[in-house]
Amino acid sequence: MASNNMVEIRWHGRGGQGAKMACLLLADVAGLEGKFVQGFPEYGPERMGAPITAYNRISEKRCTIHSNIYYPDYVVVVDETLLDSVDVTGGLKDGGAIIINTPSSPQEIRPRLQGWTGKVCTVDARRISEDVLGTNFPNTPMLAAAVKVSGVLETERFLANIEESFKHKFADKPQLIEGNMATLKKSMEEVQLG
Amino acid sequence: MIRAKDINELTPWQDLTPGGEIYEAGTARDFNTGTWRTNTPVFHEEACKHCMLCIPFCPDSAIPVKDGKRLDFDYMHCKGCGICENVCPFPAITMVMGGVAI
Amino acid sequence: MSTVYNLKREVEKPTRLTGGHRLCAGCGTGVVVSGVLRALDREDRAVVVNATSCLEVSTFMYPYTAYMDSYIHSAFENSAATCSGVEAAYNALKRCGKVEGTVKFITFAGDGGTYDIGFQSLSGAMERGHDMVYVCYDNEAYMNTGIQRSSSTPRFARTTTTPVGSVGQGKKQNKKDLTEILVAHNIPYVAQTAPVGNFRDLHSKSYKAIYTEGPCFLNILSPCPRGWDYPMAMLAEIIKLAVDTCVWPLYEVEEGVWRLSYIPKRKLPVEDFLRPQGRFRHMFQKGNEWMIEEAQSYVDQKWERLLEHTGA
Amino acid sequence: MSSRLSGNEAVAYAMKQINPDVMGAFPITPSTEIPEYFAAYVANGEVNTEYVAVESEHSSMSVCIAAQAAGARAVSATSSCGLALMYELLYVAASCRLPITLACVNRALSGPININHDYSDSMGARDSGWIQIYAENNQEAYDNIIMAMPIGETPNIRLPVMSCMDGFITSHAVENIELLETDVVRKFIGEYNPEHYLLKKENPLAVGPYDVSAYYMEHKVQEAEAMKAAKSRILEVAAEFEKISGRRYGLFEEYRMEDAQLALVLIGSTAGTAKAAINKLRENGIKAGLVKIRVFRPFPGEELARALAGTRAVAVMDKSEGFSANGGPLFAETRSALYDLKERPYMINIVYGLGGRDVKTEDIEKVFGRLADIARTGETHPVYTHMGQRSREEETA
Repeated sequence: MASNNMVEIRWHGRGGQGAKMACLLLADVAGLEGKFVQGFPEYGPERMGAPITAYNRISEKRCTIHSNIYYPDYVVVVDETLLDSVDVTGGLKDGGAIIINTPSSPQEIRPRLQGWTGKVCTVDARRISEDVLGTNFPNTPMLAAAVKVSGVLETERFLANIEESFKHKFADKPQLIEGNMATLKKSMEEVQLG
Repeated sequence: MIRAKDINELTPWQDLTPGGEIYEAGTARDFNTGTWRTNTPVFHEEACKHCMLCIPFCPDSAIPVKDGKRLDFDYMHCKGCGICENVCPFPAITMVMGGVAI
Repeated sequence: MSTVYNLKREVEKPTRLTGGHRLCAGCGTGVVVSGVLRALDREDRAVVVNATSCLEVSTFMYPYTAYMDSYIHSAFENSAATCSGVEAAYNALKRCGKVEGTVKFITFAGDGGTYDIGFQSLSGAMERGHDMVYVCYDNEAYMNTGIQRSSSTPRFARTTTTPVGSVGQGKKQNKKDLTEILVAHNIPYVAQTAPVGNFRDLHSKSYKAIYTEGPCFLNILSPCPRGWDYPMAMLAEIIKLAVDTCVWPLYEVEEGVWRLSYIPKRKLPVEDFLRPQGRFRHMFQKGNEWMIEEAQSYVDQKWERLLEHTGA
Repeated sequence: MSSRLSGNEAVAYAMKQINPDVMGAFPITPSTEIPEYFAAYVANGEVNTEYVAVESEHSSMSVCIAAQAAGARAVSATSSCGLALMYELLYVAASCRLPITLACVNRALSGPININHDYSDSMGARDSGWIQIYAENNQEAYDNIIMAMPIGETPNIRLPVMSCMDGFITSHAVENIELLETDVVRKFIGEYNPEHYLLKKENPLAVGPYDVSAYYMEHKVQEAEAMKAAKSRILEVAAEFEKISGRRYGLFEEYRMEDAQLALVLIGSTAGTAKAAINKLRENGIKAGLVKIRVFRPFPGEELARALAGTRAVAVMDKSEGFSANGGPLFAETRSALYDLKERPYMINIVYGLGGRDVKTEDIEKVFGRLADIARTGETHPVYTHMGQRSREEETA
């Protein structure tokens, strides 16, 4: 279980949507900022489309725990349709928040959250991605929303550092950097807190 | 470094080559397979035309060649199979009973 | 090397397989192995790779190695992969200047280690394109463990796992045509040969295989007097019969081009090859004539196909 | 140099820094990423390695054996069934005294097929003659790979080294890591100059004899002596490694063992989770401690006995079944190691975490709860249990 101002995040996505990549990217950027980080997917033989889970621990102190996260501070749902099949709010801490990729508002979506009474945040990551990149990569906008909502990283520094990370990651596809940066910023602007 | 010829069934483990490596060529030459013979080929030099047909057919590399001449058998390694007698087009090789050429 | 084969010159080279090995008296494999290695140019070194086999237990019984070159054996089913590893190391060490001179890589494995348990490793190594020669010395059964059938054992042959009894009539299946399977790998050179006559065929094919860049495969008939049950002195005759009956045709496929190396002046009946061998003895019993007929028709069929392939 | 890497990337990066001569590899989850990352280094010309993408793990180990015998440094990576397919060759590599380095990303063995973590793969290979070193996290996985060659290649050792890390938990988790500079790594591992090798011009080498009874036992004694000698060499290399990294390693790690009365003995990433649990228990005045086995082969029996001598109750936690009906492999080794102590702690065995069954700090706390009971009552029965499985009965741990 988390302690010592450790932030624990649980990601829910579907295979192929990049939830794992966003999770590892968050670990990388947070690490770049001098935090102690863990980013790890929960693995099965799942393929494209199957529900997957990934986890982040971000802390000022090294975390040695290597179990999954059962009581997250934040939950990120990369695909709205998971709300019907996965207990996404399971174990979510009372003071925490759930961040969902949906065109709906927090008020509209809350009834689908099994009685969750805490903070609900929404962002239309699909539209943002399609508007900016011309295709549906919801993971980077969701990452931005998660950073904004959780405050686990300071926004401006996050944006500066992730650009560095992108330069490394997209070394052979530099044209993707600008678009991805734009989706991040747009998502941070648009995310609704409810 | 121990040589293969110094390795035998009395050699203590400390002196054996690690992993059973041998770092010399053709140490099998030290091993006598001539004792395996029950029949023995006899070379009749006067009848030999040095056609060399017997050489590659010897499974035991037991027919030496030097300066274009086929020499007498290497009895330390010849197992007495008799293939050479059969491939020799001349009466230059005959098999005799027993392990020793008389 | 001069391209004209000269037996006298070749046998003058120091042998690379010394006496003192423990192969059976009259073993065809000693003849095959020393014959292949003789094709190496004097100044070149080789690393000989060996699958677990009669050859292996006989030629490197601690502390006696019968090889004048470096040698490695590690297991039964992996000799092609082992050769790949030595070749890879050679490329790497050559690149950083740690190895000098030309080194050739030659693998020897029996038919069990090639047609059966080592087949995957062989196929993989050929596909990857290592510069190596893989030599199968084909004695048509697992001789090292006491004459059990392999997929190379010909139909009707008696082995300890295909015994002849009141119902059983030796092996039920025909021999796998491994040489053709290797041709299908589209490697630079594949050949079928045997120690016959003055060794020109075996020698020139070995030379080609060793000095052609890329993976090359030789399938070499290697009679086993014990497993085939014939008088050991008859080695050369048995091989000659295999070739003249077209049971073991000599041919090569170079860069996809098939070439027949030998057409018998008179194609002998298969029974001439079968008769001297105890493993086929039951085929000559009264009432079993059909076996010889079927063996003949199988050989004829294969031979016709080979003639088509080679345009001979 | 601070970075964030997954365990697999860390191992691949270490291999890149080492720049081995030959890599033989075949894909299997979860180790696949190591040859993938490495292939990219090859494609980008960042290493000089001859990369042999074989058709099976059996062949990858065969390639490594042959390459190492030929005078090259050979590496490979595998998991689970891949390691099992190498099994025969593991023995050959060790008995031919070839210091190959193998990254083993531990995963459960079939069947049923399962891709997640436990140690049934490498524990099955524990008697193959390989040095086995286990990592708790990506940092240790990286460090252990760098230490492997200086250990294995020592002339009086000449044994292959299996560097193990937990599948997915370590291999796929991105965590902070401190990397060494490449020139420091290269200097640390030095050149590989074996006395004899197949490609040596001066004299041929024959490897892999048929060893008759008159010699086989002597060769096995040599191998056993090399394994004994490996213990001090591992510590020597660790001391040298500390000089370049500041990170200290032993045969095992003792965590809060100074005055521990209740202790765990276990391997790998669970140690991290256990440390967190121990910290919590210590806050409540419970004298809990941990021995994390780093080197399983050679087994640090005497040292372990000393470390556990002052405890009251010990739980040995095996993340693999041995099907001995008498406890897991770590338990057998540990209990045997303590036999010569005048006063032995009570000892139980818990088999846990099979096939990726998650282990939480709460699970570890429960084990300590049971140890406290044992220390009080002296009642260890049942000595050998499983933890974390669903059962109609209540769990004992």
